[in-house]
Amino acid sequence: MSFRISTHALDPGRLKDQLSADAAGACACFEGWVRNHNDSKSVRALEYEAHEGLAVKEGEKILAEAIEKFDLHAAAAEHRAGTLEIGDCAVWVGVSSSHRDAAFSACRYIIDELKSRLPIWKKEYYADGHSGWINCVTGQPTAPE
Amino acid sequence: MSFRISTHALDPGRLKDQLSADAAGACACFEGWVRNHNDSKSVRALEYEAHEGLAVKEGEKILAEAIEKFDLHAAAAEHRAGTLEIGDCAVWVGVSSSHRDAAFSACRYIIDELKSRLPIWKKEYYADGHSGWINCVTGQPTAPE
Amino acid sequence: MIAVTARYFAAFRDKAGQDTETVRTKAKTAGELYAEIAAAHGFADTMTRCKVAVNDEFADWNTRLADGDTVLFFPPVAGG
Amino acid sequence: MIAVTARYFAAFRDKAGQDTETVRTKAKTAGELYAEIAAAHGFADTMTRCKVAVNDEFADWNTRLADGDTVLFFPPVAGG
Repeated sequence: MSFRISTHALDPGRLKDQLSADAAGACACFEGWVRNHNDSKSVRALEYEAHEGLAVKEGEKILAEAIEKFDLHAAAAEHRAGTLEIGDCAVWVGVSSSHRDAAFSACRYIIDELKSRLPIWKKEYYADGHSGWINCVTGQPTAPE
Repeated sequence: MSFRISTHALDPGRLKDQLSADAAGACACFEGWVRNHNDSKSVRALEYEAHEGLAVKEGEKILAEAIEKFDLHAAAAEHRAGTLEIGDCAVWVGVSSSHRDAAFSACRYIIDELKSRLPIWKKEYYADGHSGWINCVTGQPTAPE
Repeated sequence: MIAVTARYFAAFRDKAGQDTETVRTKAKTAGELYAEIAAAHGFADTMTRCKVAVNDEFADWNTRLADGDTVLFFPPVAGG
Repeated sequence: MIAVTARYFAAFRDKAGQDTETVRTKAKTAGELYAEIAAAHGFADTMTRCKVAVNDEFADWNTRLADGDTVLFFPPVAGG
Protein backbone atom coordinates (compact mmCIF):
# COMPACT_ATOMS: atom_id res chain seq x y z
CA MET A 1 0.00 0.00 0.00
CA SER A 2 1.50 3.32 -0.96
CA PHE A 3 0.30 6.83 -1.64
CA ARG A 4 2.61 9.49 -2.99
CA ILE A 5 2.61 13.04 -4.29
CA SER A 6 4.96 13.39 -7.24
CA THR A 7 6.37 16.44 -8.96
CA HIS A 8 7.50 14.23 -11.88
CA ALA A 9 5.51 12.41 -14.58
CA LEU A 10 3.65 9.38 -13.20
CA ASP A 11 4.72 5.95 -14.45
CA PRO A 12 1.59 3.74 -14.47
CA GLY A 13 3.52 0.62 -15.51
CA ARG A 14 5.88 0.85 -12.56
CA LEU A 15 3.04 1.81 -10.20
CA LYS A 16 1.01 -1.23 -11.26
CA ASP A 17 3.92 -3.56 -10.45
CA GLN A 18 3.18 -2.97 -6.77
CA LEU A 19 -0.20 -4.70 -7.12
CA SER A 20 1.02 -8.18 -8.09
CA ALA A 21 -0.20 -11.06 -5.91
CA ASP A 22 -0.53 -14.74 -6.85
CA ALA A 23 -4.02 -14.87 -5.36
CA ALA A 24 -5.21 -11.82 -7.33
CA GLY A 25 -7.48 -12.45 -10.32
CA ALA A 26 -8.56 -8.87 -11.01
CA CYS A 27 -6.79 -5.54 -11.33
CA ALA A 28 -8.57 -2.22 -11.92
CA CYS A 29 -6.74 1.04 -12.60
CA PHE A 30 -7.93 4.58 -13.07
CA GLU A 31 -6.06 7.55 -14.52
CA GLY A 32 -7.15 11.17 -14.49
CA TRP A 33 -5.78 13.03 -17.52
CA VAL A 34 -5.57 16.75 -18.20
CA ARG A 35 -8.38 17.55 -20.66
CA ASN A 36 -8.19 20.28 -23.28
CA HIS A 37 -11.47 21.78 -22.09
CA ASN A 38 -13.61 22.48 -19.03
CA ASP A 39 -17.15 23.17 -20.12
CA SER A 40 -16.81 25.62 -22.95
CA LYS A 41 -13.34 26.88 -21.99
CA SER A 42 -10.23 25.84 -23.86
CA VAL A 43 -7.56 24.75 -21.36
CA ARG A 44 -3.86 24.78 -22.19
CA ALA A 45 -2.29 23.72 -18.89
CA LEU A 46 -3.05 22.96 -15.26
CA GLU A 47 -1.26 23.57 -12.02
CA TYR A 48 -1.79 21.36 -8.99
CA GLU A 49 -0.90 22.68 -5.57
CA ALA A 50 -0.77 20.16 -2.73
CA HIS A 51 -0.14 20.23 0.98
CA GLU A 52 2.12 17.22 0.69
CA GLY A 53 2.25 16.14 4.33
CA LEU A 54 -1.50 16.13 4.89
CA ALA A 55 -2.24 14.80 1.39
CA VAL A 56 0.01 11.76 1.96
CA LYS A 57 -1.49 11.12 5.40
CA GLU A 58 -5.05 11.35 4.03
CA GLY A 59 -4.20 9.35 0.88
CA GLU A 60 -2.77 6.49 2.94
CA LYS A 61 -5.85 6.55 5.14
CA ILE A 62 -8.11 6.25 2.07
CA LEU A 63 -6.09 3.30 0.69
CA ALA A 64 -6.26 1.54 4.08
CA GLU A 65 -10.04 2.07 4.18
CA ALA A 66 -10.40 0.54 0.71
CA ILE A 67 -8.22 -2.49 1.51
CA GLU A 68 -10.29 -3.18 4.62
CA LYS A 69 -13.69 -2.48 3.05
CA PHE A 70 -13.17 -4.44 -0.19
CA ASP A 71 -10.75 -7.14 1.03
CA LEU A 72 -8.06 -6.16 -1.51
CA HIS A 73 -4.71 -7.80 -2.10
CA ALA A 74 -3.11 -4.41 -2.78
CA ALA A 75 -3.92 -0.76 -3.48
CA ALA A 76 -1.75 2.16 -4.52
CA ALA A 77 -2.20 5.70 -5.79
CA GLU A 78 -0.12 8.68 -6.81
CA HIS A 79 -1.10 12.30 -7.48
CA ARG A 80 0.83 14.91 -9.42
CA ALA A 81 1.75 18.32 -8.13
CA GLY A 82 3.14 21.13 -10.27
CA THR A 83 2.41 22.19 -13.83
CA LEU A 84 0.80 19.70 -16.23
CA GLU A 85 -0.02 19.84 -19.92
CA ILE A 86 -2.88 18.40 -21.96
CA GLY A 87 -2.81 14.60 -21.87
CA ASP A 88 -0.58 14.38 -18.78
CA CYS A 89 -1.65 11.97 -16.07
CA ALA A 90 -2.70 13.92 -12.96
CA VAL A 91 -3.67 10.98 -10.76
CA TRP A 92 -3.27 7.21 -10.89
CA VAL A 93 -5.16 4.65 -8.78
CA GLY A 94 -4.74 0.86 -8.93
CA VAL A 95 -6.02 -2.09 -6.92
CA SER A 96 -5.84 -5.88 -7.09
CA SER A 97 -8.36 -8.34 -5.66
CA SER A 98 -9.55 -11.90 -6.09
CA HIS A 99 -12.64 -10.94 -8.14
CA ARG A 100 -13.62 -8.04 -10.36
CA ASP A 101 -16.57 -6.72 -8.34
CA ALA A 102 -14.27 -5.71 -5.51
CA ALA A 103 -11.65 -4.31 -7.90
CA PHE A 104 -14.08 -1.94 -9.64
CA SER A 105 -15.81 -0.85 -6.42
CA ALA A 106 -12.54 -0.22 -4.61
CA CYS A 107 -10.94 1.70 -7.48
CA ARG A 108 -14.00 3.91 -7.71
CA TYR A 109 -14.11 4.41 -3.95
CA ILE A 110 -10.46 5.49 -3.85
CA ILE A 111 -10.63 8.03 -6.68
CA ASP A 112 -13.87 9.54 -5.33
CA GLU A 113 -12.40 9.91 -1.84
CA LEU A 114 -9.07 11.26 -3.11
CA LYS A 115 -10.88 13.89 -5.16
CA SER A 116 -12.99 15.07 -2.25
CA ARG A 117 -10.61 14.69 0.69
CA LEU A 118 -7.06 15.48 -0.44
CA PRO A 119 -5.75 18.99 0.16
CA ILE A 120 -4.90 19.46 -3.53
CA TRP A 121 -6.07 22.38 -5.64
CA LYS A 122 -6.24 22.81 -9.35
CA LYS A 123 -5.64 26.03 -11.27
CA GLU A 124 -6.60 26.08 -14.93
CA TYR A 125 -4.74 28.19 -17.49
CA TYR A 126 -6.96 29.02 -20.47
CA ALA A 127 -6.11 29.56 -24.10
CA ASP A 128 -7.34 33.19 -23.74
CA GLY A 129 -4.64 33.96 -21.16
CA HIS A 130 -6.87 33.88 -18.08
CA SER A 131 -6.53 31.41 -15.24
CA GLY A 132 -8.57 30.36 -12.22
CA TRP A 133 -8.75 28.00 -9.27
CA ILE A 134 -11.42 25.37 -9.84
CA ASN A 135 -14.35 25.25 -7.46
CA CYS A 136 -15.45 21.77 -6.45
CA VAL A 137 -19.17 22.49 -6.51
CA THR A 138 -19.57 24.32 -9.78
CA GLY A 139 -16.51 22.99 -11.64
CA GLN A 140 -15.95 26.64 -12.61
CA PRO A 141 -13.15 29.01 -11.72
CA THR A 142 -13.90 30.62 -8.34
CA ALA A 143 -12.60 33.98 -9.53
CA PRO A 144 -11.03 34.27 -12.96
CA GLU A 145 -7.84 36.26 -12.73
CA MET B 1 -11.34 0.80 -31.33
CA SER B 2 -9.63 -2.55 -31.51
CA PHE B 3 -10.21 -6.04 -30.19
CA ARG B 4 -7.65 -8.79 -30.61
CA ILE B 5 -6.91 -12.34 -29.58
CA SER B 6 -3.23 -12.80 -28.81
CA THR B 7 -1.14 -15.90 -28.34
CA HIS B 8 1.64 -13.77 -26.84
CA ALA B 9 1.91 -11.91 -23.53
CA LEU B 10 -0.31 -8.82 -23.43
CA ASP B 11 1.39 -5.43 -23.18
CA PRO B 12 -0.93 -3.12 -21.17
CA GLY B 13 1.30 -0.07 -21.64
CA ARG B 14 1.22 -0.34 -25.40
CA LEU B 15 -2.49 -1.20 -25.41
CA LYS B 16 -3.30 1.88 -23.33
CA ASP B 17 -1.52 4.15 -25.84
CA GLN B 18 -4.46 3.62 -28.18
CA LEU B 19 -6.78 5.43 -25.76
CA SER B 20 -5.14 8.87 -25.85
CA ALA B 21 -7.39 11.80 -26.76
CA ASP B 22 -6.95 15.47 -25.88
CA ALA B 23 -10.58 15.71 -24.79
CA ALA B 24 -10.31 12.67 -22.48
CA GLY B 25 -10.12 13.35 -18.74
CA ALA B 26 -10.61 9.79 -17.49
CA CYS B 27 -9.13 6.41 -18.32
CA ALA B 28 -10.21 3.14 -16.71
CA CYS B 29 -8.47 -0.18 -17.31
CA PHE B 30 -9.17 -3.70 -16.15
CA GLU B 31 -6.89 -6.73 -16.21
CA GLY B 32 -7.86 -10.32 -15.49
CA TRP B 33 -4.91 -12.24 -14.04
CA VAL B 34 -4.42 -15.98 -13.63
CA ARG B 35 -5.03 -16.73 -9.94
CA ASN B 36 -3.29 -19.49 -8.02
CA HIS B 37 -6.60 -20.90 -6.82
CA ASN B 38 -10.21 -21.52 -7.80
CA ASP B 39 -12.25 -22.14 -4.69
CA SER B 40 -10.24 -24.63 -2.72
CA LYS B 41 -8.23 -25.97 -5.66
CA SER B 42 -4.63 -25.01 -6.22
CA VAL B 43 -4.16 -23.95 -9.86
CA ARG B 44 -0.76 -24.11 -11.58
CA ALA B 45 -1.64 -23.05 -15.14
CA LEU B 46 -4.53 -22.23 -17.45
CA GLU B 47 -5.22 -22.86 -21.09
CA TYR B 48 -7.51 -20.60 -23.09
CA GLU B 49 -9.04 -21.90 -26.30
CA ALA B 50 -10.67 -19.33 -28.57
CA HIS B 51 -12.57 -19.38 -31.85
CA GLU B 52 -10.56 -16.42 -33.05
CA GLY B 53 -12.76 -15.30 -35.96
CA LEU B 54 -15.99 -15.19 -34.00
CA ALA B 55 -14.29 -13.90 -30.84
CA VAL B 56 -12.86 -10.92 -32.72
CA LYS B 57 -16.19 -10.18 -34.42
CA GLU B 58 -18.06 -10.33 -31.09
CA GLY B 59 -15.34 -8.40 -29.23
CA GLU B 60 -15.47 -5.55 -31.75
CA LYS B 61 -19.26 -5.50 -31.46
CA ILE B 62 -19.03 -5.19 -27.67
CA LEU B 63 -16.52 -2.31 -27.94
CA ALA B 64 -18.77 -0.52 -30.43
CA GLU B 65 -21.75 -0.95 -28.10
CA ALA B 66 -19.76 0.54 -25.21
CA ILE B 67 -18.52 3.53 -27.24
CA GLU B 68 -22.08 4.32 -28.32
CA LYS B 69 -23.72 3.68 -24.94
CA PHE B 70 -21.19 5.60 -22.80
CA ASP B 71 -20.03 8.23 -25.31
CA LEU B 72 -16.38 7.17 -25.07
CA HIS B 73 -13.37 8.70 -26.78
CA ALA B 74 -11.80 5.26 -27.24
CA ALA B 75 -12.07 1.65 -26.16
CA ALA B 76 -9.82 -1.35 -26.71
CA ALA B 77 -9.45 -4.89 -25.42
CA GLU B 78 -7.28 -7.93 -25.93
CA HIS B 79 -7.70 -11.53 -24.75
CA ARG B 80 -5.06 -14.21 -24.46
CA ALA B 81 -5.26 -17.64 -26.03
CA GLY B 82 -2.89 -20.51 -25.25
CA THR B 83 -1.21 -21.58 -22.04
CA LEU B 84 -0.85 -19.08 -19.19
CA GLU B 85 0.86 -19.24 -15.83
CA ILE B 86 0.01 -17.74 -12.44
CA GLY B 87 0.12 -13.94 -12.59
CA ASP B 88 -0.15 -13.76 -16.39
CA CYS B 89 -2.64 -11.27 -17.81
CA ALA B 90 -5.50 -13.16 -19.50
CA VAL B 91 -7.56 -10.18 -20.61
CA TRP B 92 -7.06 -6.42 -20.77
CA VAL B 93 -9.79 -3.79 -21.22
CA GLY B 94 -9.28 -0.03 -21.42
CA VAL B 95 -11.46 3.00 -22.17
CA SER B 96 -11.10 6.77 -22.19
CA SER B 97 -13.89 9.29 -21.72
CA SER B 98 -14.43 12.89 -20.65
CA HIS B 99 -15.52 12.00 -17.11
CA ARG B 100 -14.94 9.11 -14.74
CA ASP B 101 -18.52 7.88 -14.39
CA ALA B 102 -18.59 6.84 -18.02
CA ALA B 103 -15.10 5.34 -17.85
CA PHE B 104 -15.91 3.03 -14.93
CA SER B 105 -19.33 2.02 -16.28
CA ALA B 106 -18.00 1.31 -19.77
CA CYS B 107 -14.98 -0.67 -18.58
CA ARG B 108 -17.24 -2.81 -16.40
CA TYR B 109 -19.74 -3.27 -19.23
CA ILE B 110 -17.04 -4.45 -21.62
CA ILE B 111 -15.42 -7.01 -19.31
CA ASP B 112 -18.83 -8.41 -18.28
CA GLU B 113 -19.93 -8.78 -21.90
CA LEU B 114 -16.60 -10.23 -23.04
CA LYS B 115 -16.75 -12.84 -20.28
CA SER B 116 -20.25 -13.94 -21.17
CA ARG B 117 -20.30 -13.59 -24.95
CA LEU B 118 -16.86 -14.46 -26.35
CA PRO B 119 -16.33 -18.01 -27.62
CA ILE B 120 -13.33 -18.54 -25.33
CA TRP B 121 -12.97 -21.46 -22.94
CA LYS B 122 -10.73 -21.93 -19.96
CA LYS B 123 -9.14 -25.18 -18.85
CA GLU B 124 -7.54 -25.26 -15.44
CA TYR B 125 -4.54 -27.45 -14.61
CA TYR B 126 -4.38 -28.26 -10.91
CA ALA B 127 -1.42 -28.88 -8.64
CA ASP B 128 -2.70 -32.44 -8.10
CA GLY B 129 -2.26 -33.26 -11.82
CA HIS B 130 -5.95 -33.10 -12.76
CA SER B 131 -7.43 -30.60 -15.20
CA GLY B 132 -10.89 -29.46 -16.23
CA TRP B 133 -12.86 -27.05 -18.40
CA ILE B 134 -14.47 -24.39 -16.26
CA ASN B 135 -18.23 -24.18 -16.21
CA CYS B 136 -19.64 -20.67 -16.32
CA VAL B 137 -22.48 -21.30 -13.90
CA THR B 138 -20.74 -23.14 -11.11
CA GLY B 139 -17.17 -21.91 -11.65
CA GLN B 140 -16.22 -25.58 -11.24
CA PRO B 141 -14.70 -28.02 -13.69
CA THR B 142 -17.49 -29.59 -15.80
CA ALA B 143 -15.86 -32.98 -15.68
CA PRO B 144 -12.45 -33.34 -14.06
CA GLU B 145 -10.20 -35.46 -16.22
CA MET C 1 -31.32 -36.33 -45.28
CA ILE C 2 -28.62 -33.70 -45.44
CA ALA C 3 -24.91 -33.94 -44.73
CA VAL C 4 -23.37 -31.26 -42.51
CA THR C 5 -20.00 -30.74 -40.89
CA ALA C 6 -20.15 -30.54 -37.08
CA ARG C 7 -17.30 -28.84 -35.22
CA TYR C 8 -16.77 -29.15 -31.48
CA PHE C 9 -14.91 -26.85 -29.09
CA ALA C 10 -13.36 -27.18 -25.64
CA ALA C 11 -15.29 -29.61 -23.40
CA PHE C 12 -17.47 -30.72 -26.36
CA ARG C 13 -14.38 -31.70 -28.33
CA ASP C 14 -13.00 -33.65 -25.39
CA LYS C 15 -16.32 -35.50 -24.93
CA ALA C 16 -16.79 -36.19 -28.64
CA GLY C 17 -13.18 -37.35 -28.93
CA GLN C 18 -12.79 -35.40 -32.20
CA ASP C 19 -13.04 -31.79 -33.34
CA THR C 20 -14.87 -32.32 -36.61
CA GLU C 21 -17.22 -34.94 -37.99
CA THR C 22 -19.55 -35.26 -40.95
CA VAL C 23 -23.11 -35.99 -39.85
CA ARG C 24 -25.93 -37.28 -42.05
CA THR C 25 -29.13 -36.15 -40.41
CA LYS C 26 -32.86 -35.52 -40.71
CA ALA C 27 -32.51 -32.52 -38.36
CA LYS C 28 -34.08 -29.41 -39.89
CA THR C 29 -32.62 -26.86 -37.43
CA ALA C 30 -29.42 -26.29 -35.48
CA GLY C 31 -31.33 -27.14 -32.30
CA GLU C 32 -32.58 -30.47 -33.65
CA LEU C 33 -29.04 -31.33 -34.69
CA TYR C 34 -27.73 -30.44 -31.21
CA ALA C 35 -30.29 -32.75 -29.61
CA GLU C 36 -29.11 -35.64 -31.80
CA ILE C 37 -25.45 -34.96 -31.23
CA ALA C 38 -25.81 -34.33 -27.49
CA ALA C 39 -27.50 -37.73 -27.16
CA ALA C 40 -24.80 -39.44 -29.23
CA HIS C 41 -21.83 -37.89 -27.40
CA GLY C 42 -23.29 -37.36 -23.94
CA PHE C 43 -23.24 -33.53 -23.93
CA ALA C 44 -25.15 -32.57 -20.76
CA ASP C 45 -25.45 -28.80 -21.28
CA THR C 46 -28.86 -27.36 -22.16
CA MET C 47 -29.12 -25.34 -25.37
CA THR C 48 -29.82 -22.12 -23.48
CA ARG C 49 -26.35 -22.26 -21.97
CA CYS C 50 -24.55 -23.14 -25.21
CA LYS C 51 -24.07 -21.30 -28.49
CA VAL C 52 -24.11 -22.31 -32.09
CA ALA C 53 -22.67 -20.83 -35.26
CA VAL C 54 -23.61 -21.78 -38.80
CA ASN C 55 -20.99 -21.17 -41.48
CA ASP C 56 -18.95 -18.99 -39.12
CA GLU C 57 -21.76 -16.66 -38.01
CA PHE C 58 -23.43 -16.90 -34.60
CA ALA C 59 -26.93 -18.30 -35.19
CA ASP C 60 -29.94 -19.15 -33.09
CA TRP C 61 -31.10 -22.67 -32.42
CA ASN C 62 -34.04 -22.27 -34.86
CA THR C 63 -31.73 -21.61 -37.82
CA ARG C 64 -32.63 -24.00 -40.65
CA LEU C 65 -29.81 -26.18 -41.90
CA ALA C 66 -28.91 -26.83 -45.53
CA ASP C 67 -26.86 -29.60 -47.08
CA GLY C 68 -23.16 -28.73 -46.80
CA ASP C 69 -23.47 -26.33 -43.85
CA THR C 70 -20.76 -26.22 -41.19
CA VAL C 71 -22.25 -26.11 -37.70
CA LEU C 72 -20.08 -25.05 -34.75
CA PHE C 73 -21.08 -26.14 -31.24
CA PHE C 74 -19.83 -24.00 -28.37
CA PRO C 75 -20.11 -25.21 -24.77
CA PRO C 76 -20.76 -22.63 -22.04
CA VAL C 77 -17.93 -20.09 -21.75
CA ALA C 78 -15.90 -19.71 -18.57
CA GLY C 79 -17.53 -16.40 -17.71
CA GLY C 80 -15.46 -15.96 -14.56
CA MET D 1 -5.69 37.64 23.06
CA ILE D 2 -3.53 34.95 21.49
CA ALA D 3 -1.12 35.10 18.57
CA VAL D 4 -1.41 32.38 15.92
CA THR D 5 0.14 31.78 12.54
CA ALA D 6 -2.41 31.57 9.70
CA ARG D 7 -1.43 29.81 6.49
CA TYR D 8 -3.41 30.12 3.26
CA PHE D 9 -3.55 27.77 0.26
CA ALA D 10 -4.54 28.09 -3.38
CA ALA D 11 -7.39 30.58 -3.91
CA PHE D 12 -7.15 31.72 -0.25
CA ARG D 13 -3.48 32.60 -0.72
CA ASP D 14 -4.26 34.54 -3.89
CA LYS D 15 -7.08 36.47 -2.17
CA ALA D 16 -5.05 37.15 0.99
CA GLY D 17 -2.06 38.22 -1.10
CA GLN D 18 0.26 36.22 1.21
CA ASP D 19 0.71 32.65 2.26
CA THR D 20 1.40 33.22 5.94
CA GLU D 21 0.54 35.90 8.48
CA THR D 22 0.63 36.29 12.23
CA VAL D 23 -2.79 37.11 13.63
CA ARG D 24 -3.54 38.48 17.10
CA THR D 25 -7.06 37.42 17.89
CA LYS D 26 -9.75 36.91 20.53
CA ALA D 27 -11.06 33.91 18.53
CA LYS D 28 -11.38 30.83 20.74
CA THR D 29 -11.86 28.26 17.97
CA ALA D 30 -10.65 27.62 14.45
CA GLY D 31 -14.13 28.53 13.20
CA GLU D 32 -14.15 31.88 14.99
CA LEU D 33 -10.74 32.63 13.51
CA TYR D 34 -11.97 31.70 10.01
CA ALA D 35 -14.91 34.09 10.38
CA GLU D 36 -12.54 36.94 11.28
CA ILE D 37 -10.10 36.16 8.50
CA ALA D 38 -12.77 35.56 5.86
CA ALA D 39 -14.21 39.00 6.64
CA ALA D 40 -10.77 40.64 6.48
CA HIS D 41 -9.69 39.02 3.20
CA GLY D 42 -13.03 38.54 1.46
CA PHE D 43 -13.10 34.70 1.51
CA ALA D 44 -16.60 33.80 0.31
CA ASP D 45 -16.59 30.04 0.94
CA THR D 46 -18.68 28.70 3.82
CA MET D 47 -16.87 26.67 6.48
CA THR D 48 -18.71 23.48 5.54
CA ARG D 49 -16.98 23.52 2.16
CA CYS D 50 -13.51 24.34 3.48
CA LYS D 51 -11.09 22.46 5.71
CA VAL D 52 -8.81 23.48 8.50
CA ALA D 53 -5.71 21.96 10.05
CA VAL D 54 -4.17 22.92 13.35
CA ASN D 55 -0.45 22.22 13.77
CA ASP D 56 -0.42 20.00 10.66
CA GLU D 57 -3.35 17.75 11.64
CA PHE D 58 -6.81 18.05 10.08
CA ALA D 59 -9.09 19.54 12.73
CA ASP D 60 -12.73 20.47 13.04
CA TRP D 61 -13.97 24.03 13.23
CA ASN D 62 -14.68 23.71 16.97
CA THR D 63 -11.04 22.98 17.78
CA ARG D 64 -9.87 25.38 20.50
CA LEU D 65 -6.86 27.48 19.65
CA ALA D 66 -3.84 28.08 21.87
CA ASP D 67 -1.24 30.79 21.68
CA GLY D 68 1.43 29.85 19.12
CA ASP D 69 -0.74 27.45 17.08
CA THR D 70 -0.35 27.28 13.32
CA VAL D 71 -3.72 27.20 11.56
CA LEU D 72 -3.95 26.09 7.93
CA PHE D 73 -6.93 27.24 5.86
CA PHE D 74 -7.86 25.07 2.88
CA PRO D 75 -10.34 26.30 0.28
CA PRO D 76 -12.65 23.75 -1.39
CA VAL D 77 -10.70 21.13 -3.38
CA ALA D 78 -11.18 20.71 -7.10
CA GLY D 79 -13.08 17.47 -6.68
CA GLY D 80 -13.48 17.00 -10.41
